[in-house]
Amino acid sequence: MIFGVPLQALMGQLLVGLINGSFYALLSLGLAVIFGLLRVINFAHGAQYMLGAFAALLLLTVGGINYWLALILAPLFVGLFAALVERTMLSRLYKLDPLYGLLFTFGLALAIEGTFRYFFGASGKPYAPPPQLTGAVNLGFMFLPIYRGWVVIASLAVCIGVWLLIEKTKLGAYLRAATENPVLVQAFGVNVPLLLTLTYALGAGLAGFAGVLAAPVYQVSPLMGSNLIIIVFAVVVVGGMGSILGAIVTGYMLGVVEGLTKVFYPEASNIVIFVIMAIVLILRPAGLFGKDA
Amino acid sequence: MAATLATQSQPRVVLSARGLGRDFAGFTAVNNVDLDVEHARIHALIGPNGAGKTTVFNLLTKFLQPTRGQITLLGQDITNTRPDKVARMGLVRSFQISAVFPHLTVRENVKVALQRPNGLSTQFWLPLSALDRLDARADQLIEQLGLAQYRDHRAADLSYGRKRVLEIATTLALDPEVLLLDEPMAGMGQEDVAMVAGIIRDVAAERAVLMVEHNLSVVADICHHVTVLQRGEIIARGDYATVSADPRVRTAYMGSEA
Amino acid sequence: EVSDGVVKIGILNDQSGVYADFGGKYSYEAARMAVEDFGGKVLDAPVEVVTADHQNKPDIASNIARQWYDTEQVDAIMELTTSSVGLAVQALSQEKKKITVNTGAATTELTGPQCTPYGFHWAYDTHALAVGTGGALVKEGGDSWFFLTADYAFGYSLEEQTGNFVKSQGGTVAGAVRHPLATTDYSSFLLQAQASGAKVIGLANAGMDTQNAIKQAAEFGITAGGQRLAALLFTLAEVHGIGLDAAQGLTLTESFYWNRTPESRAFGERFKERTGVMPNMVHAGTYSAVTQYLKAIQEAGTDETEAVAAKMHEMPVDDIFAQGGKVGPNGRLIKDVYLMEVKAPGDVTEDWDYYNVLATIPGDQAFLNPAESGCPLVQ
Amino acid sequence: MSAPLLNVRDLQAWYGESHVLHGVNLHVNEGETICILGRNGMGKTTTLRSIMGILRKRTGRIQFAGRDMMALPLHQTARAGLGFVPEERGIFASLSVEENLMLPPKVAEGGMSVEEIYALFPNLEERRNSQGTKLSGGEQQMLAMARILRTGARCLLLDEPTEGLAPVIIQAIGEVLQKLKGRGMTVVLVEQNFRFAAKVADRFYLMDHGRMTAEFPVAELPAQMDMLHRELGV
Amino acid sequence: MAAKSETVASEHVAAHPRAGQVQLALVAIALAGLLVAPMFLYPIFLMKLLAFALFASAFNLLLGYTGLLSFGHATFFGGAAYFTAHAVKVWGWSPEAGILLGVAGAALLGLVMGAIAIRRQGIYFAMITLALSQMFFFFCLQAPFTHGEDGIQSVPRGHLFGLIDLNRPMNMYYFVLAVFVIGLLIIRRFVNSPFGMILKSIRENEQRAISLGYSVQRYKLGAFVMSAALAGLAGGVKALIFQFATLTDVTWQMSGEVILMTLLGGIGTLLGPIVGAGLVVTLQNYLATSDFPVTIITGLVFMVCVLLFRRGLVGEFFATKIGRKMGFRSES
Ligand SMILES: Nc1ncnc2c1ncn2[C@@H]1O[C@H](COP(=O)(O)OP(=O)(O)OP(=O)(O)O)[C@@H](O)[C@H]1O
Ligand SMILES: Nc1ncnc2c1ncn2[C@@H]1O[C@H](COP(=O)(O)OP(=O)(O)OP(=O)(O)O)[C@@H](O)[C@H]1O
Ligand SMILES: [Mg+2]
Ligand SMILES: [Mg+2]
Repeated sequence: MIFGVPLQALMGQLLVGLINGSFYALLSLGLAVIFGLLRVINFAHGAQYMLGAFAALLLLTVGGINYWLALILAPLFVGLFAALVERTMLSRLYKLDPLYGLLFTFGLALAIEGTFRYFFGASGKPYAPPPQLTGAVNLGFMFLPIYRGWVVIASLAVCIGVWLLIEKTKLGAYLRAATENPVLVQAFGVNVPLLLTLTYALGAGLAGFAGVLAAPVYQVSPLMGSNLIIIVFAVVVVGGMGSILGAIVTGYMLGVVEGLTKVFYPEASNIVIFVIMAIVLILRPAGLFGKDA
Repeated sequence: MAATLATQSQPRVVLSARGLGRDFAGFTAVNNVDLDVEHARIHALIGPNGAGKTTVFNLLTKFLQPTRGQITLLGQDITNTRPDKVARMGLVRSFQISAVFPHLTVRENVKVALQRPNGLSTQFWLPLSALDRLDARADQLIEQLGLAQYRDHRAADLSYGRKRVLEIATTLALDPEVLLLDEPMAGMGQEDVAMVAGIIRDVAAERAVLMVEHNLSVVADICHHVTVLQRGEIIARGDYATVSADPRVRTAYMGSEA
Repeated sequence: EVSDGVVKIGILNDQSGVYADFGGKYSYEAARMAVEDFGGKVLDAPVEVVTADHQNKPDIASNIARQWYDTEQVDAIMELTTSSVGLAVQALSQEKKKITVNTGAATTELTGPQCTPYGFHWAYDTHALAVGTGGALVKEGGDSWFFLTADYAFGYSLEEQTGNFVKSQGGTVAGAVRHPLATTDYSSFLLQAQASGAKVIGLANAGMDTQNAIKQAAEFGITAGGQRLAALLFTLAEVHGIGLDAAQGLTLTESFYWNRTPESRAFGERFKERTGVMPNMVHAGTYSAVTQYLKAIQEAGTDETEAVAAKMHEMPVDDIFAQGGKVGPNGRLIKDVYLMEVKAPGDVTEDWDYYNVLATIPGDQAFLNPAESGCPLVQ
Repeated sequence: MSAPLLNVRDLQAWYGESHVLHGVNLHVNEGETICILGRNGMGKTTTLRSIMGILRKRTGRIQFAGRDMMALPLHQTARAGLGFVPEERGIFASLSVEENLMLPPKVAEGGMSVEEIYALFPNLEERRNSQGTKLSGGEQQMLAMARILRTGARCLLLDEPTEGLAPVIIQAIGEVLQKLKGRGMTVVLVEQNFRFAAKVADRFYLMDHGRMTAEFPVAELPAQMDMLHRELGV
Repeated sequence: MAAKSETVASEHVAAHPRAGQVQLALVAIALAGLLVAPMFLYPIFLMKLLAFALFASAFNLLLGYTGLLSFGHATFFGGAAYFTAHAVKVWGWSPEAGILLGVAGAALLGLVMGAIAIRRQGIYFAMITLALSQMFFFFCLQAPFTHGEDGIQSVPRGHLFGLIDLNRPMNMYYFVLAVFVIGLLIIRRFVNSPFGMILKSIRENEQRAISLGYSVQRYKLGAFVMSAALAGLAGGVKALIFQFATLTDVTWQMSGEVILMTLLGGIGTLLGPIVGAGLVVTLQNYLATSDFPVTIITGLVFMVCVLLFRRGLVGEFFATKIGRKMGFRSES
């Protein structure tokens, strides 16, 4: 017993927190990639997450394409859509104050969500997990649905892969430099516009991937991302805006913290992340993993 | 205040540092620097790139907090004072990378500086015309620095060199007791260099000036006192002739030909 | 006799949000159907139905209502899904001296402390839900409860009334956990419910919240582990939404089921032809409310509010929705409600035939006695 | 004589609506170092930025190594062999010194190796792991030069490379430029520091209000001193 | 935030010599229009418009003149609405006292939020205000006096100074109009004051302002609190107009809406937020009764504004030759 909570229940909550954290990590990773490299706060991230889930749903219902294929196709589709948006619209905003990027994607999010709401209604649509991953395993302290276990593994793998790509390759250096002075990097011979398009597509694709992962867990609904996005913002800020590693670690961590809050003081569970964010920003303005500005 | 009168003939130290030091993550940028800046004197701080000159400026103006040492301004310990407070006490600096208010006109730039000493900065209930009485002084400064022609241009539209001149004008507007200039001549054309040097000499008649400058002919011309930094430490001090004769200074900074 | 020559009814509800299926556009269709069935005219004046989406926000709802009354000659507003909207519009309408008939909101406050002379509550309320679902499950041995409650007024009152009822029947309440409105992940709350060991987990929430909670309960083996779920506010529309695989075995309370009597069945089929879905109690309730309002105008011979409201209080309600229903002095329509069980997928023989009707709960048990409702209009 | 490596004809350029270059003509032969002199605000920086293609609102003709540069997208100019050191240095804060150094892609063989560069600028080696913009002003200038030397560019555009540098470093940079010249590097230098320019340049242009107003080889320098005094106040 | 936007064509169009009179005439016409408007238009709609116009103007005071993008202004607007509604309904205060309480409460909230957020700049500032206002939202959701999702309903309008019956629509309208005009005059003066000049210079180059001896944080905080108080004024008035205070007014979507209004009209212009608020409110009013979801339109308007009319409608107009001839100057 810990503070009157049975250990078994606590273990269960920790695990559940970790599962939620997996989504936070994936989403905040995408957000951090986009912010870190484009200096755009991608308010449309939640909408892109929703697009991923809807893409999977539509692939299934219209095209009869199964979960596993959707796991690859849906993020590609979302990435493609994002690339289109970036090329035609977002790219015009780079030379401006980053706040314009935030406002643009804010509008984009409203428009996408509004459209889906118009055509699909606000209520959720079910999406069945793949047959290979149905059922649950009894861990002794709880029933773990196999699918949720898979969520943790898949998200961890993707997070590590993306982190390596950006921190350990030259590509990452180009991207970081292009953030600061795109014209100069281009003058050095790097095709910066292409790079930025790919980055945005990657970030959005990650959101789409999270969306597909989420489809069987939550309902597929037009508003599934709009509630999440603000929390993910907070995660990114706590981790340190633009810090890839920070986003990942903080994502899992805050998932767990939030899970525990639900046990000890449920009323605070929806504000605990913001409280942490405020405290972190006061004590360490650059975030837990951020470099000083 | 009788004491002030008595000591006027002797040099009066207005800004001094003792044992000043600053570390950056294990790297010592400034170490054990003692410095005395005197009223009505121009003091040059020179040294190779990366010697720590700008860092010393940042420490003295409190834009950076020193790791070690003590700073005294006009007899008061300012080691733990905030930078804006330090500025209000009469220590004003310019920046190495030029710093102006780009969307304001030249005159407005100067007036922003004039507002504070004239006690016209917090009145949110007064109309802007309350600032009109600063015009005369602003125009005078602009004139003095040869910017009259650009008075109503936006600072952003000025060339680099003129931005530097404008920055000096704003700094002078505060009529500071101690003036810190970080490479005031950098990026200036020759004719401007001579003009600015003249201005610095003039203003130094009533105040102390500490400047970082790589243009050695200017240093030789107008500076009464030179301190040479290398790797964060002082390697020589004295007047220009003494310092430039020092072999350590020659190898570390001036090179063979200067 | 009809002011400004036309009778206008406003259907104000959530048409794009979490309750879009619960009432939504379908309620508007139900109202239009009622007007058509009535002949399109009352006292020789044409009847019009207007509609708007209040997005679940009481302020938007108030604004629309105010504008309808002030500038568009609307005579009565109906549907009004969600309690906050219901209360806001009912209060405003009293000030403006207009009739409201609420078919979508749950709170008993509407006919309790905040009742008004011109406000009616038609389809169901939290008390009926508590008595229906709560009572049935306690009787079946579900005597210890744990609540998963939406963290706002509607959730509290549903939890409180059900809890009280459970206790009055000899059951116990093992605990409750509050979840924020529009939560997507219930796993942590469900684990707590599971750990409590209660026999019944009462879902004191609505709309998409309930749908998510039910689905996830299945995943975490809650129902498999022997605990029962009681969705306290759940209708045919939501059952259709999550599918029978997840919904089967649920116990719920509704005041209407299309496949209960031949009349209701005929109505349901006509409705489905128009809208593509079978009606739930909100839709059928709206049909009934509009019909009764028009009848009252007819009877009163005027559309003047006092007179019509008086008639509505007086007249019995007999239609596809209510048989022998009567309206209390607090505005509450008192009629039978039904306890349902959701069929297993294999037992469904016909589209939309999702329920077994377990029991009929007589109106005077389901609803509070007006005298005890706390309504100041009832001495 | 073969065609010049870089040939600029009637170059005009604008910032927004303000017309800054009014028909600049200049050429640089392979292996030559030219220096553009001129007072503040005359358009020297603008000339370099237009050649590089950073400033895109421009007309006229720019030929480099026989190619028309006007149509080339910005990221192709470097690949054509032009290297640029901007006046404001352009060091990246989010990259370490070494990452800054390694950033520009190699565009051709024949660039300096990292060892050579560190030998030339020992400060950089010492601070290689610190954040780029934490370097002192002078160190940043060195870094800006150094990173272009690595890429193998054939022609360097240097915008006031000695600004804010200590005399020893200026001397060192002068030596570097001599050394590069020895290797056949072509350089376009914009300078205010006349004494420095006199030591490295083969030919001078004088710029005034967006035009080249004079051109003379280094041999004529003594004869031109009077004019320069007048124009520049040297 | 306008600091980085492209420079306006430097070609100078001199203001027409009588530009001042033209402007004055325009203001007079607008005022006259507002005075007679309730004869032709639905007064509640007009009042809503005025309240939001004031809110957007208060917001613009911060964004347009200090460059701080607050994503939490709903806190002050909605918070004040709660304070006013509670004071008037529960404590039986007079409407003017209730509004003053709202303003004071908003200022206090502004002081607290500002003191935390001002330490950071740009996007970080926006994120912190967003998070803090989200915390305030959850506070309002759970604090008993706000009545959660139901809000405070049926707030009496009462008698102004114990004399004027605000339940009569016309009285209420002219009261709101008066508050609106006073609010705008305060903003106008604030912006064009010595204090405003310092704010402008801080936005341009903060480091330099510090080195000139200005305590930058205090000036920013001053502007923040002022903006919060005026947003509170708008919120308090709104509570009386509609006779309720609800959660809608403290959501982050409300903060987004006020940004939209300001952006659409023109950041950094006095007129812009008013025009923007007018458009958004009208649009919402129109769409509330149509089939088409408001959010799609809102989203598209946002995108188009950011992409094509960054100066906003008013700012774009000011930047045209006609605008400049008339002596207008857009800040960006
Ligand atoms: N914030 C910082 N973090 C880490 N290192 C720093 C920081 N600021 C300065 N340094 C280091 O301290 C040393 C001194 O820098 P400083 O800018 O004071 O040199 P300087 O003498 O002004 O040179 P210059 O003449 O080139 O401007 C440099 O090596 C620089 O890299
Ligand atoms: N971004 C800009 N927008 C508008 N005008 C500009 C801009 N940059 C420079 N100018 C103007 O263009 C003219 C030429 O500037 P340029 O920077 O090319 O001069 P320069 O000869 O390099 O001067 P310096 O020696 O001071 O660097 C100047 O009058 C300057 O005011
Ligand atoms: Mg320096
Ligand atoms: Mg230049």
